[in-house]
Amino acid sequence: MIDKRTASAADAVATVGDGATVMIGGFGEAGSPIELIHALIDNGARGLTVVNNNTGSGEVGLAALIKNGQVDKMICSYPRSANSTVFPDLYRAGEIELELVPQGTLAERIRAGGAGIAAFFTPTGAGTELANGKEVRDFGGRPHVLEHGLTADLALIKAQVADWHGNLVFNKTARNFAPVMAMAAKHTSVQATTLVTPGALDPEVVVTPGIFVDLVVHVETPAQESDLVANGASYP
Amino acid sequence: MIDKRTASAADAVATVGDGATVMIGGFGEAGSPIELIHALIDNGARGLTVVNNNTGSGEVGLAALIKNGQVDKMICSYPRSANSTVFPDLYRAGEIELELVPQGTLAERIRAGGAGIAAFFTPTGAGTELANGKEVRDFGGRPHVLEHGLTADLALIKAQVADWHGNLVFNKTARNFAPVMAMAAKHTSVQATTLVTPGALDPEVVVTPGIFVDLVVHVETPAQESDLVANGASYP
Amino acid sequence: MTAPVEPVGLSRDEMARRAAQDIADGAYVNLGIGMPEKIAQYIPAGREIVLHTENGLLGMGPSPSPGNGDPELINAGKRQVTAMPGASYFHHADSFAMIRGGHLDLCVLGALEVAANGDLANWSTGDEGAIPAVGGAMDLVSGVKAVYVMTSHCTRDGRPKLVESCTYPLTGIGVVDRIYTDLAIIAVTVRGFEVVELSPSITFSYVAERTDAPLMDSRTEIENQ
Amino acid sequence: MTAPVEPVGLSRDEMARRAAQDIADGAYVNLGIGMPEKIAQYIPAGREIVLHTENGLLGMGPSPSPGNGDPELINAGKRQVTAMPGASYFHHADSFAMIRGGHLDLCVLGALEVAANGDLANWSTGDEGAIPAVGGAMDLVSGVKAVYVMTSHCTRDGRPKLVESCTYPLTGIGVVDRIYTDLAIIAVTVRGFEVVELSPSITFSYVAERTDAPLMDSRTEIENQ
Repeated sequence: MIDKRTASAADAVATVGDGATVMIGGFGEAGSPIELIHALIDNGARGLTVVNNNTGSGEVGLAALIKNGQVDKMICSYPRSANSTVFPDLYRAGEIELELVPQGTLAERIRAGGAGIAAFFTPTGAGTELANGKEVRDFGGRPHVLEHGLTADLALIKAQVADWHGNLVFNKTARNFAPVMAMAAKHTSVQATTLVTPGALDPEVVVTPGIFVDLVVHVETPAQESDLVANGASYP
Repeated sequence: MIDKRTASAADAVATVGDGATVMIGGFGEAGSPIELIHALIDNGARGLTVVNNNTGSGEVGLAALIKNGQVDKMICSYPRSANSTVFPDLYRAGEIELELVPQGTLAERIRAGGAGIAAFFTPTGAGTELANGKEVRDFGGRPHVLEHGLTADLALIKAQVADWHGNLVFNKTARNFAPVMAMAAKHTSVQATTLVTPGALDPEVVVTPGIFVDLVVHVETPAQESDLVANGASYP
Repeated sequence: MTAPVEPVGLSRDEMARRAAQDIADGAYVNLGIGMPEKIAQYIPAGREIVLHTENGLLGMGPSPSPGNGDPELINAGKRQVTAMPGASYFHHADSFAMIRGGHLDLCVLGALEVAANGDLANWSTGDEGAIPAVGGAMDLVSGVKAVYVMTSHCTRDGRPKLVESCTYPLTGIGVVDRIYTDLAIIAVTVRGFEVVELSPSITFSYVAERTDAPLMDSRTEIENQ
Repeated sequence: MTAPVEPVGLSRDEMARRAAQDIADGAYVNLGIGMPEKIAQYIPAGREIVLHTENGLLGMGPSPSPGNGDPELINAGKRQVTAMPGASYFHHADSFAMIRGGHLDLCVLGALEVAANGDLANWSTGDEGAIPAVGGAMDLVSGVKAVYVMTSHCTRDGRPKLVESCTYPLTGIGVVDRIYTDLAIIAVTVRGFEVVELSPSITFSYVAERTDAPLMDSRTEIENQ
């Protein structure tokens, strides 16, 4: 019988090792798997490369992971946020590396990684400094930049509902990067607000098929990043 | 107000001209927009390049369009079918051109066309005769073939439910190529079994957002290809 | 005896109202974070515009009423929004497929500089201490059918933003179609900057003095068409 | 006094039953059109296997009972099927992202020829009058983690299908991991073809005579492990 549930967030991050690449779902706080990120802080793996659109806010979730010194490099499109000094301070001090990627190219590189597409030509960024050093080729009279697929060792994802097979649906704009990250990681762990038995989800509305998911943890009342930040919370 | 409904299947194909490229949804009979294809036969446009996984069966739908001499070239992965001699006869007589594409590469080329990706490197087909004449490059020690995005002038799609904005959901495996074809065509026309007002479809379950759809025709009781073929039907 | 009055251009809200008038009924539009967001409030009655936010929503509605927000229903600026009837949610790769694939009719973005050939710089001042951040700007300008810029004509310290060639790092090459400023509406054509409309009380020479590139007056052409 | 009895290998159903025993609980599997489809009927009790069909369904179930089919719920062979609890539908590009991206554990395909280096030919005989048709075979062999072949050991006219190098157009290079025939189970390793199991009453030399490439006997190694 296929049952991908695990009781422990620690299990969900247990495959991670020092130097791993970790994709973390979320756009700002929407879809941020706070509880799984905190499990990754408890795990203590270091030298991580983290892929996320942003760099977190306050001193919880992704910002806390960075502050805890576990992240050597961020791959993201927008590393600034209204309520965080964690990444900016480390970046200015030269203590963390940044690979800046246009948001659509980031999403497409992750999808390509998950879809077995090694590289693709995109018009985005052609002629800008973010194309420096990259192969450029004309298609239809327009310059296109060659960008490479992006994969990860671990993806951490927040879903609204999961079944035991790992089929997922999301909540509104919390969907964002989660479906493509689930595809692009060797191991994908999910925190879901609701768990249901296989068959409870209509096959027509499943967004992420279970084949892309390895473990599901039930987090019934997930913390919301903005609440934690407003309360001055920090982790650990 | 946005209202993409039209009463007439003739309207739905009116943008087509001689020499146009037309993507037609469906895998076998599942998702085949028979009524729109028949409108294309009534329209009479010739010299078409048609993109579909197959070449139709019997003498209705896609097979009838081919038999009517309107198609110069098929782009597909599997041009044989149990119940059709239309394409095979023309192909053996040298009267129709075939571009044979592996099924996944076909789907990905259509998605790329719709997503503004000019070309991509895929491992599929490397070392086979379907890669002849194509650029091959190693990524991670494996040869990959450069394949180009595919676009069309017109896409004809069958949906289960459409709202007036053109938001679509599909029926089971009738979904197949429809969502990516809707993205890849300049003009996308849809026949839908059920029409609803905007707001009736849950935004979480929309498969094809209305932005990819131009016109929607209500075809309340679509013909099923296998029934027509069993009855020996032909069109026109 | 009164001192000469310095002409005053449009306010931000007036600029948004003016730009909104030029958006066609039924258009699919992405409004950049900041000033362009205001346009949504001024869509003329009787027109239905579908707003796209790149974090995965087509059919974005206004801010929720107090207490009715969902922290997981936000826009690209990470502010809480709502969904209109006919909306749809999708993931990030699909969202940028819409953008890159040329499916959006229009985006309206802010600018640091716009060059006479349509080059746009709006993501980085290139300052040493700044944290570089690009977001979706490069994707939008490379994919959306029409790119409008909405910006103050000059920086706060009076430096022209419309220039011969950009000094800041580029967002895209030759991408801007039209510019809405407090002083004028300026088309970017193969001939360069062309004023198509002046704000009330603003003269052509006033705009030309505050533009760091040749400026053509196309108002008569426009009016005679 | 009786004439020597010609050894008889496994029937198609017996081959399917034998192959099914080697599929792990929880595996995601694509079964090729034709003989491999039979495997679904023989999954050992207590194992849950999730079947993928490339036309957009994960969690494919058996044929519908009479009168309960839907012509829009079909498999890659275009026959009506059902969906199991926990199933999901998706479009073709997503379906082949699963395949190409290495997410499926196993596919089982038919073959015209398999070479000792793992090359597979199963889509075209290259005949003049034939209509070329490839379907999803090239995608499956290039993306799925393990590729098994299920085939009669020889063609109907007695020609070996396991060969030194393929004469038919290739589907993929070095892609086959294991072959289930009526006569034996053969692993394809860096050393070439290795018999890991013989069908009842079949001898190694009988298989070797019907194989057009060197054949190693790895049964002892296997049994000693």
